[in-house]
Amino acid sequence: MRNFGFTTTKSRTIEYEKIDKRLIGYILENEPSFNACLSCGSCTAICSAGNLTSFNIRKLSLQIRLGDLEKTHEEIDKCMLCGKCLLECPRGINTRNVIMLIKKGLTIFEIKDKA
Amino acid sequence: MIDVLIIGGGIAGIETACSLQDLGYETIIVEKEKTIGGHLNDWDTLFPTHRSASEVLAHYTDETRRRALTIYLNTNVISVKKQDDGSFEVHTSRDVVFRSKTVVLASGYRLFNAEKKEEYGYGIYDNVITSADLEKKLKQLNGEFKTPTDKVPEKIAFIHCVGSRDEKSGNHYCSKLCCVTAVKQAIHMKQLCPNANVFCCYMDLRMYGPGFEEMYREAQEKYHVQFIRGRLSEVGENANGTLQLKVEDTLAARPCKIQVDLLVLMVGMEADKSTELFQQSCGLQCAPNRFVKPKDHHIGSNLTNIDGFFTAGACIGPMSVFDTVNHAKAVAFSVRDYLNATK
Amino acid sequence: MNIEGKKQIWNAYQKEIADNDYFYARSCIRQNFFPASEVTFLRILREELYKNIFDDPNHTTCTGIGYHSDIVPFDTIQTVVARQFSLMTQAGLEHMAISCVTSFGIYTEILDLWQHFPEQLEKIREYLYKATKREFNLPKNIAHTSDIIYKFRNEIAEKAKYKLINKQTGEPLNVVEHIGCHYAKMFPTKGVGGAEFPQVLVGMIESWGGNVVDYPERRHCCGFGFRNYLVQANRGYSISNTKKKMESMKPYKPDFIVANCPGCAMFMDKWQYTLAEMEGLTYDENGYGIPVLTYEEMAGLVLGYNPWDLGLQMHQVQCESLLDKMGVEYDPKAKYLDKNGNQMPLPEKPSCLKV
Amino acid sequence: METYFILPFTLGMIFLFIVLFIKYGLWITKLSHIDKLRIVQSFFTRRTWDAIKESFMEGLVHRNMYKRNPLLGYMHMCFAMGWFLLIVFGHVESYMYYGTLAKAPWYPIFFQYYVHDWFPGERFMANLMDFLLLYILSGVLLAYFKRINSKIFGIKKTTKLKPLDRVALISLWFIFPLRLLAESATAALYGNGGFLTNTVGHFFTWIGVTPTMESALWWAYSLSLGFFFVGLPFSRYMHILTEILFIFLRHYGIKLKKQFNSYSRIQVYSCSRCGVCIDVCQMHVANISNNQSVYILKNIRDQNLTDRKLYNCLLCGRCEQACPVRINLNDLRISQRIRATKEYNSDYAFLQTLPVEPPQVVDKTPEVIYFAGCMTHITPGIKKSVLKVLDKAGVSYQFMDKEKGACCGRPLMLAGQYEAAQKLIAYNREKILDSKAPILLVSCPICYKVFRDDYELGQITIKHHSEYFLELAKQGKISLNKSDKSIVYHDPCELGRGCGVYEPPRDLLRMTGNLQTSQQEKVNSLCCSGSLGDMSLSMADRNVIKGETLKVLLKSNPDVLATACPLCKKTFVKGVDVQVKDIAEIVAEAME
Repeated sequence: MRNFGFTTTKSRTIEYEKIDKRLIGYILENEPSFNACLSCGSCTAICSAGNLTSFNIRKLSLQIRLGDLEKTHEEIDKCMLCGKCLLECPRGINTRNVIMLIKKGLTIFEIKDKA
Repeated sequence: MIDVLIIGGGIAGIETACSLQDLGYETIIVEKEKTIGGHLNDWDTLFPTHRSASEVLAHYTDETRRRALTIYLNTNVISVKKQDDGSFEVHTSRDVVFRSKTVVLASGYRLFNAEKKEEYGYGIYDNVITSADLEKKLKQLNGEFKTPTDKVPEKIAFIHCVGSRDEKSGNHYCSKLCCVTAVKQAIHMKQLCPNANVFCCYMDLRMYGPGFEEMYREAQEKYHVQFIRGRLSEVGENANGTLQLKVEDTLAARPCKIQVDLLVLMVGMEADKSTELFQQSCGLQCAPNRFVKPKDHHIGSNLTNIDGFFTAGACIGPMSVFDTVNHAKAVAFSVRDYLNATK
Repeated sequence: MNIEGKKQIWNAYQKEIADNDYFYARSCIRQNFFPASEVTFLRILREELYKNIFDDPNHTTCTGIGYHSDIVPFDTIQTVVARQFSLMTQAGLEHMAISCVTSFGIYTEILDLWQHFPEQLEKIREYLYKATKREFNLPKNIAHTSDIIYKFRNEIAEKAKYKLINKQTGEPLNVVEHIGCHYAKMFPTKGVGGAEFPQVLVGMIESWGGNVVDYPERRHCCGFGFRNYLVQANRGYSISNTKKKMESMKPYKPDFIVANCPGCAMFMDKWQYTLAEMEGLTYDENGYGIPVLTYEEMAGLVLGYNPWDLGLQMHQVQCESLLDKMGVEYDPKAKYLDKNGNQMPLPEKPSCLKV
Repeated sequence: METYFILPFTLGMIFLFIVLFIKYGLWITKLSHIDKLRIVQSFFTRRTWDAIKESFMEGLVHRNMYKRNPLLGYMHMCFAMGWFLLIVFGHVESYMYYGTLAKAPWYPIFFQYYVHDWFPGERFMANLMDFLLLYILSGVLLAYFKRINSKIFGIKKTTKLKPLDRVALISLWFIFPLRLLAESATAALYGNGGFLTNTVGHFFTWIGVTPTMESALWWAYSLSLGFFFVGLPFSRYMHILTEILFIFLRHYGIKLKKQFNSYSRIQVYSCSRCGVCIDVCQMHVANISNNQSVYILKNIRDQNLTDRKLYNCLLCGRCEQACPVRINLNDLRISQRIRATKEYNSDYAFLQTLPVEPPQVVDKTPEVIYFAGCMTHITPGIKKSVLKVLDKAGVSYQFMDKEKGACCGRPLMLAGQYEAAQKLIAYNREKILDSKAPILLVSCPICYKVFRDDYELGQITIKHHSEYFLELAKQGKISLNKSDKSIVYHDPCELGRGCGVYEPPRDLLRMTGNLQTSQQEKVNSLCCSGSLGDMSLSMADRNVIKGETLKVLLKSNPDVLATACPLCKKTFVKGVDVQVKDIAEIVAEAME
């Protein structure tokens, strides 16, 4: 491929039909409470790992919904499963199970981070 | 036997009594407190006009006096029993037993106990107050506004949805009036402390009523109230008594720390304890949110599962002053229809 | 899709187009990259429609590219435009026929400005006079040259030798029409059909037998975007927009693209080559790309002009597939012959795009 | 010729011995070297005697099960004890007649068939053997009833059977009735029976009995024995013998490891599926009845354990507490979780790159290092109270996770993320050791458990605040005012069953108020339902379970519901009107 000194940029448009739904499908099948998220952010604000790193579970879960899985592995590995988010979630989402399902899902579907 | 016994002497109860009197019925009101007016006694101003609450209260006190309404103050209802003839026998903490053809429940609501959201620090940190506390404070305000630790606040945060829309509080529903109250109070605080930074941390802003959205816009444009879309998760206290809030600014997708001098928790409305009493004594049906369940949400919101037992105001769910007044006016017609039909 | 509904909306955007006696303002890009287009336009007007159009050798660029890339100051471009009007006035003409969409946008913008700020017009009159001792009248009518072809589309259709129909199947050709952003997005009332449903090319295509393709990104920019193209580091953004547009039209299998803006025609043509080289992407089934025509070339083909006289050999995406579909007679050997019949050096072949 | 009937029995027994030899041999060889050493070293010590005693009490008498559920215990005892004695006295009888023990096993087993003569003590033995048979038969009758209707045993639900279980079960049901019939037939013919077999023999005589019938019955008896022996190693009855092995190994000091190994397998096979764990499980309240320990062990054996079942457990430890066989049910489940999540443990690389906080300049080494833990940070009332008590008592302390702290690792352990937890443990451990403080104070039992079990902190004493405050009170460093408020105390699972701390909180509460007892407390206390051990329980189900727990706790209408765990507190507080307080808050208030 020829180098012209510039490349096409990836479209930021969410094309719903092209979303990689494997992981989100797996999570929702096994933990339907994840459907109830209203993105209030209390999980992220209270997060023990978020206090130490850039971990943002709310953003990550949105990205997973959009099939944007390029950094999921690296990010999810920051979670310490302490369960504070579980106690804070106003929608009663079983967040710890969601985390474990993300981890397992990444393994099942062999989803790797983009280098 | 009297025509209607009204439980609760708040604005719902008084308005019901007035409307029923206009229709020619004899009523008595049973009120557990030593004065009428209910929660209105505690409020400083009302949204969306910033009108003084005492002005509205005065209207009802005057009406009560002018119409010579029968009111039993300091009286608790102990049980309501439906008789075979369809009438009601109402036992109270006084020795009197009332007999009435109908009962109108106008017992209103109670406020969420903010201590239950322990991570918000109410009852633990001095400078955490509830919206109701703020109203009382504003009502009694004499001179400069100061925080409980006696400081003119430079930063104030209002937290929406405390005890509402929260599985952890056991309240899944929206209290619907806290959003606009927060905006009203935020404006009020800006008027009192023009140099203060005022924040509102919200999940969704529900400005459903007439004038609400305009007020929200005014808070942004004129008063520079800052709205942060994120739900408070944790409050810590700094050595100097200021509070550290942890909230995610979800629109920026970044965790956010705010240091404030005063934290106001917008406590939601919960069903009054008395509804449980009526559940037990006369089988009144309540909805899963513990408020009284209307017989028909659309065309019979004043009716309950018990014939002759009506509701007026916030005992069926969170309700504003003007909705309460309308609901109370409406119940008079429901009562009339019932009494005419059973004559 | 409710075509009727669209047509009704379009009806609100009618535009007055002068009937005759035009002063011609050429386009920098068109005459460089589609060199026969403007000649063809003049030929059609003069030989087919018998119109009077003056092509003044003294007129200049409008400096629009410089203006849109923040090089030429606004007062300067106004003075340049004023000089063109002065030439028009000198020629005794009152109607501008502007070849370039960017220029068209600039003329429109400046006239609108002068209307709202007469003192600015006076200032420019003064500038022009000081610089050149020239004076000018404002044009009575401003038309893009595509407007003029649109106005006379039915006359052209009567004289047509070919139609925009696939000769083998008898089906109308699928045509993607693309309007330059500056044609109607800045002043919707100045474009035929406004910005949302521009009718100028649609009118030509439909009256010449073609079928207009309505695809999701139909109104998306071609990707030129001046600054974004002119700075190399930003070119990725420019080409990404072209890619988005091409990807969107691809499923409709267009037979060719026609544009009224020279920049758009150039970018949609040349970027197809670049995308092919960079990412191996081509947008027709056979790997040749989608031919891109200017509307003058399209009109010339319909009127039966020799494709090589129309300059189609100068395109990046080769047009023979289209010529074959339309049944246009052409001599493949004559493709790279010069005016005198001598063989020109052959262009280098791209590595991905088929020719 | 007619004695060929011993063949099914003999072959079955040989088969059984071979299979057991291979299975047990493999399991024991697969034990770690240290564990094997433990067996050798302890073999000739008191431990063996203790093991024999326990084997007798639990394997035969079923004392623990009897305590939990007398009827169920009796049934198990009938089979185990009765059969054991039948074998023992069979041999005694055979010795009395033949004068030697060196006879092939079918002689004592089918003694009645072989010996029709009178010998000294014959009458007594015949009656004794009949009595034992009757004793077992009463158990068999109960077993029939249990199969038909388990409710009479007070059991909610019994376990489901697979085909080989069914073979073994049916053979077992037939063994003793058939023995009765066979011996009665012989008694009818030869008059050598006891009170039971002779009576039944009279009936046989009445209907007319022939030697062919007698032989057929003995064949049937032997066949049922043979079938049972063949089915045993592949059925739930494997527990009968494995339990004994387990008791011995346990007495030799072998402990369950985090990873599932052959000792775990021995424990799994020791389960008798008595169903006691089903009864004590709180999940029933939420209509969840497929995830109790007995099912999990069965699924492990059958290798069909699903994640949903594996993770749907509060790990409250009630079943482990109740298990008559004393299987380490919690750790077994966690070891399965470790196995299930092995592939995706995090390495927490960020811990290495965290900025090192500047060392706190202190005059002297702090007396305690305080670790609040994640949960305490969302119950600021507890945190504030702990600090207040420490200040008041004049204790110097270092607040380890005041601003930024890593999780203790217990929640990861509960989820099976063992390797990941090790990273957090290493990180925190270094910080704790660096403080040089002699006492690690924690206010969350979840942290407490992992600090105690997995941190290896050497000389440092780990104390929950209830233990530490009690010490402070006893030393007179804090003085507490007793109020007349009635308090009921909820034992957090991790603190109570998890770490065995039952009394210190109660002692403190007695000093501050009027402590009331609850119906189910200490080892039997109920879980609040908030446990991090359960990964998949929905909030709705948690609320249901919590509601039932609260019903028990609030029966006496106490003024205060006290607990000692921030998670229990957060769980109870939602949707309840009673005051829920941590013991730290109660102590802090009582100091004023």
